[in-house]
Amino acid sequence: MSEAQSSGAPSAAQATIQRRQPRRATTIWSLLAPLLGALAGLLVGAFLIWLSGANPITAYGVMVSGAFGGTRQITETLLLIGPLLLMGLGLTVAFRGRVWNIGGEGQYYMGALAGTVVGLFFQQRLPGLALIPLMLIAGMAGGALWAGIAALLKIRFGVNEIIATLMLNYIAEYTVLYLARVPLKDPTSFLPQSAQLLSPARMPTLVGTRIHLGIALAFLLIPLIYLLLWKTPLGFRIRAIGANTTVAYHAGMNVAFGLAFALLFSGALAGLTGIIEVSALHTRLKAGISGNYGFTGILVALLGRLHPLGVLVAACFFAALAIGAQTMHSVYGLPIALAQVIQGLVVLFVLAADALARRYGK
Amino acid sequence: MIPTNASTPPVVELRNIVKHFHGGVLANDQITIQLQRGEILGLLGENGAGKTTLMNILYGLLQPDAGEIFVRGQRSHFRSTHDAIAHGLGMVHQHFMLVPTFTVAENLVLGQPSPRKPFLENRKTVARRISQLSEQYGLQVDPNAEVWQLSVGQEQRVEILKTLYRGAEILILDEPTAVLTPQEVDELITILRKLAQDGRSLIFISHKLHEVMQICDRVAVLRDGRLVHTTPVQATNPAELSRMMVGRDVVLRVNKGPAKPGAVRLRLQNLQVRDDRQLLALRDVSLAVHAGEIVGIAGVEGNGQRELEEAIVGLRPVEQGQVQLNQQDVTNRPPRVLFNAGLGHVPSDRYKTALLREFSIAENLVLSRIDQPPFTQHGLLNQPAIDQNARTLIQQFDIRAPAIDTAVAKLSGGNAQKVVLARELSHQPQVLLVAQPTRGVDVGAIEYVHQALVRQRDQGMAILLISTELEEILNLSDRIIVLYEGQVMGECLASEADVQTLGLMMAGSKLATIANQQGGATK
Amino acid sequence: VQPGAPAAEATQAEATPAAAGVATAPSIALVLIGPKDDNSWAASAYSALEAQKAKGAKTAFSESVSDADAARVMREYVDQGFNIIIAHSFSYQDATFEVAKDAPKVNFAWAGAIGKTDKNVADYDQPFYEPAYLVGILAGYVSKTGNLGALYGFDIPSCHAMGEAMLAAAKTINPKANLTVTAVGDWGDVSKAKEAGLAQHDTKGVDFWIGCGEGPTLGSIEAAKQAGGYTTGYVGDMAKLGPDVVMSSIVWNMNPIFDAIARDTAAGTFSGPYYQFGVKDDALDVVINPALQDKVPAEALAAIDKARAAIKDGSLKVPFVPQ
Amino acid sequence: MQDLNHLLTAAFVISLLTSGIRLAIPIFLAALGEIITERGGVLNLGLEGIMLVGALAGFMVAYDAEQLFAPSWLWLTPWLGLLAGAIAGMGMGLIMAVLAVSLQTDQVIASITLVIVGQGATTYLFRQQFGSLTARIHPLPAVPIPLLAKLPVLGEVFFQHDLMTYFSIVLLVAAWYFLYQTVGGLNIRAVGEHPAAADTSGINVTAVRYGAILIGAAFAGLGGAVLTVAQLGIFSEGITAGQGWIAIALVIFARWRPGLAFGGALLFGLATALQFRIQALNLQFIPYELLLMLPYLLTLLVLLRGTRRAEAPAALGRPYSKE
Ligand SMILES: Nc1ncnc2c1ncn2[C@@H]1O[C@H](COP(=O)(O)OP(=O)(O)OP(=O)(O)O)[C@@H](O)[C@H]1O
Ligand SMILES: Nc1ncnc2c1ncn2[C@@H]1O[C@H](COP(=O)(O)OP(=O)(O)OP(=O)(O)O)[C@@H](O)[C@H]1O
Ligand SMILES: [Mg+2]
Ligand SMILES: [Mg+2]
Repeated sequence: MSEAQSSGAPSAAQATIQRRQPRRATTIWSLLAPLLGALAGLLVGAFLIWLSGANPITAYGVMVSGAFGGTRQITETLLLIGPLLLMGLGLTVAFRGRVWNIGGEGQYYMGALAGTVVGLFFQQRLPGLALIPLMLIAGMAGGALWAGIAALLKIRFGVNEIIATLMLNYIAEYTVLYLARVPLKDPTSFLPQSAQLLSPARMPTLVGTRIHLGIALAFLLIPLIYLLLWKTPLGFRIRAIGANTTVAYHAGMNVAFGLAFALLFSGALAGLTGIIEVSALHTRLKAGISGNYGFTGILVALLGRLHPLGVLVAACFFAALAIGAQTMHSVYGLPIALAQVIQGLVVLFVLAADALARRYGK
Repeated sequence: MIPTNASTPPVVELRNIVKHFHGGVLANDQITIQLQRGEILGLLGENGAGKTTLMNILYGLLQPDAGEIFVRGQRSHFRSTHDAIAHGLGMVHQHFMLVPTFTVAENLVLGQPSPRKPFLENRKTVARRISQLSEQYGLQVDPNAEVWQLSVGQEQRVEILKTLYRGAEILILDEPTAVLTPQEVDELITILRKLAQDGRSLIFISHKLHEVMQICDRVAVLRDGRLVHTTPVQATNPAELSRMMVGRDVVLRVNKGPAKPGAVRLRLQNLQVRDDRQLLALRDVSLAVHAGEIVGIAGVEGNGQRELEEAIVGLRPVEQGQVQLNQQDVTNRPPRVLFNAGLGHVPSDRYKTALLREFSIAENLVLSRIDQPPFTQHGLLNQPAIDQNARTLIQQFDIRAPAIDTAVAKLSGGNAQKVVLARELSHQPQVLLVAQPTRGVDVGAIEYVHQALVRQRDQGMAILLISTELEEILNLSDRIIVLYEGQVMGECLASEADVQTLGLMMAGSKLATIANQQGGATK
Repeated sequence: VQPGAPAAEATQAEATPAAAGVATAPSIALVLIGPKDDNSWAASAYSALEAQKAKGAKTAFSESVSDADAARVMREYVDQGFNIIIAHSFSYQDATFEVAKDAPKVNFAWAGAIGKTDKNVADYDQPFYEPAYLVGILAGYVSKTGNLGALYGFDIPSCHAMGEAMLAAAKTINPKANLTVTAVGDWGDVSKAKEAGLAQHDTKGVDFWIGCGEGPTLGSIEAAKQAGGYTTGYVGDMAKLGPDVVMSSIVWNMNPIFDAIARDTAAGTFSGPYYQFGVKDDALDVVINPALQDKVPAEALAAIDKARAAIKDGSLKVPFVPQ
Repeated sequence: MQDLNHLLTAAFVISLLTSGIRLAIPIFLAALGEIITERGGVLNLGLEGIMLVGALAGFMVAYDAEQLFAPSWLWLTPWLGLLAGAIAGMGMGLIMAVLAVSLQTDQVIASITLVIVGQGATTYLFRQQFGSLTARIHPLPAVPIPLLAKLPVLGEVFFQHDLMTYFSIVLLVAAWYFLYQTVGGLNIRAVGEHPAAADTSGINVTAVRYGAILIGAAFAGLGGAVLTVAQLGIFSEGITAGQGWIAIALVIFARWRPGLAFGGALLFGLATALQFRIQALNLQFIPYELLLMLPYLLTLLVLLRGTRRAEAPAALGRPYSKE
């Protein structure tokens, strides 16, 4: 250090010491605030429940036990965390590169399509051990390819990715509907759906449970995405491109590649989600196989602050909230619309509380 | 000079201003300063001393943690710039505050009450008022031009016009001369004098001591957030001022031996390039830079320097001609290829092209080499190496920052520039393109930057220096090339250059013509 | 209240030990794909559920359950000890069979209409094409142009069969009758459906519609209001939704199905039947909007009555053209 | 194949264009509002939710007014509904503004939350208020413009719409004038391009962004209300059916210019109207799904001419904070 620097050192050092404490307070708040927000949202919800003539405490009891009340409930929550996590993680990579992929739905459909086609074609010929990886790869390829169209449009023709991915959602959905209705239709019935995937093409489950390989994959991806974004040069480049494309380009980064990677990667994970959900749950190609994960995934990624662990927390939160809310309706008989409103309120308040903590916690 | 009259209160008085930033920087520490009516007060200090912060507080952009502001004797509290403007303050910011897609006129009326509210004021009336002001103070600018089309010098004029248009009585100018040519600086000085005579009060921030000496009535020196000295200019001299700022003596003249040029490293052949408006910005520009020499491109801002810079580094398409790096044709290749071919670049606009503001200093220091060893090993980032690199460079280049993971956005202007310079030199490129390397950099740092460049030259680097500071060009270059309206006016050895000839070339005369005339005159 | 069948009892006992040994009424959980108040598909099932409740059954229902959520909701009901779960959408097929496999003591029924069943999974038919045939007779008399229109959410078999049956019947009255088919591409988008209906009117002169799905039917009502002509209520009396244009409605009485499931369950005889109740069982019929009664020619009413009788006595077999 | 001759008749073209215009108006209004919001630097992806809320609020107010008002005042009720739609939209906008501007949350997440809230809230309120779908209001009647409406072809296409359609054109002009000729518009554009410059010019960035969001949301709410109050006269759950998303795409398509947004909405509406007409021609060799995707495909194809990135407001999507 130069003389000048050291002459200013006492105040600087003091400042550095001062910095640490508020930081810690910040992290505590940033953990606490969303909880308080959720509480506030639930409180407003309680008022609505009370207005509709039901008992809020009982209703919330049902909500909590619906999501966590037993092995089955926890299993269900885990099963829903899986797709949300996969979607959220993929979008984390895209959004870190400031690529607004709103096309998760379409990529999910295309992944489901590609994977199912592979599954249907090979399920009589290959054992599950070989077939499942093949289907997963096909699913990822399908999703990536669909995202690739948006990437091509963006890079080659300068078409904004929001509009491209949004339009491609509709196109994908109608494409899958057509294929399921005509060429891939199950010949044994006249319903507009493909034939069913047989056991070799179904997600293997953990013995004695319904937890399947897809969930494991989703959790496995948490550290991988963290590594990708913060421990590899590619992740660094994606974040750099997200921060300022011109600077990244000028620094010698291949911006087109980075953007394409971010978009294709999120597409691949969306496609993976699609084939996993079809193989584990829907068992065939048909209308309505997406649980709107393309959009919820956006919330999960952003509420998770584009960090894999944050995304995990957000995915758990959304899964529990959705399942709990539905149980309030299914079991306790609260109107479904009210359950939906409470869901929305909770998200809204969590968001606000989180923002407040970030602003004033600093 | 207006005598300080004890009975009339100062126009502005800042009392015990304290400002802390998140992250622990104490940017202003108990600063008390007065500004008298009709006075020009110089504000000096190293990069990061807290000058901009103090002025932002005065202008209502930042809120002080403690301290009071008095305007014309009245205690004032500015919750926003709106309040400050209403109290007759105007500020020209270090980083321009103009909306690029707006016309000059739109930028001037922005935030101003319109007599036809809710509709915008009549365009013609506005244009007329602008013309009047332009003429009165010699600030020529087209009211209907869009700001993105203007040169930096023109933008500067618009900034000053903006404050005048709003009838500011108290003007804060944060490094207004950093981007101006010597002629423009002279014009500005005249303007500022005129403004002071009209009874306006000015605070003038600059790193150029001779300007401060020339223009100011009094100077105040900040160091590490504290006011260390206030004195009338007559009672001081540049050497003393720089000592007060930096805490040691500063050598302003670079000592360098003669160049030992080697092979040609960078060659431009008949370059033709267009600007943003699709007009020809470079016509038939050819030049060569050899290993071990510094070639300076002199010229008034806006004569193709920006386009030249961008064309060389691959950010602007070359219409005709060739760029060669080490005999390799790299015309219209992406920056990646140029980097690999051995090009380093310190751009004139650091935030637009060189720095990721939200990224840390350490990350910015390895931006273009992130995927090379030692920063990436076995496919993974090597954080210790990245941190070590940062610690080394921060020390080497005397970058003032609280920590290596501080975001670059939180650095003062000069320190941000040092980050770029440190990074580009640390690559050890064979060819270095430096544009306005000391813009906004304090005297101590200028000394450092200049010495660093000469050292690199001596180790065999080929350096192309683009600068609108004639003094910098003369100080550093071995050869000087003058650019005027996108054409090379002539070339001379720095040892043989005289300021008058250069000035003429910068104004559009070809060297050959000048030589003839001078020849004729002397004989 | 009949004594609980052994199977149902056991389930009950597992879930709620306190209830062991007590004879319980059948307990029915209904899973709906849309809102229960849709005046249509979901409402038909919901009112049948209410009827069971009135008879003393313990009931529960879930509305707006997406395909992705269906299995979970059904498992929830299995856990709650319900011994009948009715999955009221053909798209719940795989969810139903999967949960049914894990809950062998619970009886399921799904709205497949393809006769696919399992030991504890019943299917129930929805031959809407039968009443659609009756509507077709009306259309044959009422349509001035003979150009009939069908609006489907998507071109799925049950929709397709309705349009074709209507056309077949209309042709018996007006040999020149023809059918224009449009898939709106959305089960809920009324605005688009209305424009689709108007497009049929403008290009083909359609003046008599049948809708399949909520959005398409609502759209056909709005189109008929604007363009003139008549339309048909879908799986529920929709006269109130368009008193001047909904000339007839296909109505579905699901009580026979629910009764049968409850009965078979209580008796312990449930073995995955294919319940087929149609016009002949009074499960499906066409009702004429009383407000438009005077616009319907007497011979049309007579012809409808005749056809209904013929379907009931088996002498008329309505053509089923699913695709 | 003789069916193809239909394509050539004047009647076909007229009906195509009028249908296209109707389909375009709600999307156009929402897009117009979003242009103002985005010009202020705020990305509001919540149009779908805002439109829904506007659609319901408009419907409810018009419905209640119809019950309350004397016959001679009934003409006023749709206008009250439209006003209510705009105001309710602003209510949603206020949530967005608090989150995105005051609390500086990420704009994408804040606005997508609006969609969830809007869907839940409208479903809940509608069921609370009406229970089922039977509620109806009188939509705005078509008002032929004197003289002009008599013009051949043009008259039918352009001058025989409801007043709201004409008013939309007025709003287009007003929005353009507002953005480019008023102090408010200048401030909004400045804040969207360079908030720091606006701030240093004494403009309250927070207030201006609040304004931009509220105006934009009012337009989106109005767009929703046009659907229920002006065009359909009914409300059903999720009636906007994705139009809010299309509107967002349209803003980008239109390169943030009001005039182009109108053109884009028209193109989209026409494509939808056209594909319905092609479906009506019953060309068996084209799968209907392909026709349904036509508007989306077409939008992408038109975009191939390229959108220059620089045309987006420079500060779009970035919260502004001084420190
Ligand atoms: N280099 C890193 N290594 C590990 N975690 C990181 C790194 N950078 C960021 N994170 C984590 O990622 C999350 C989001 O990072 P970021 O810095 O973008 O957050 P922020 O600044 O709070 O949010 P925003 O980007 O919206 O301003 C934080 O939880 C942060 O801890
Ligand atoms: N927004 C901010 N957040 C945190 N620290 C900041 C911020 N802005 C400035 N600083 C810090 O405050 C100190 C003073 O900065 P300031 O910009 O006032 O310096 P300056 O004297 O104007 O320097 P220069 O001559 O380089 O412009 C520096 O250490 C800088 O890093
Ligand atoms: Mg400064
Ligand atoms: Mg950040």
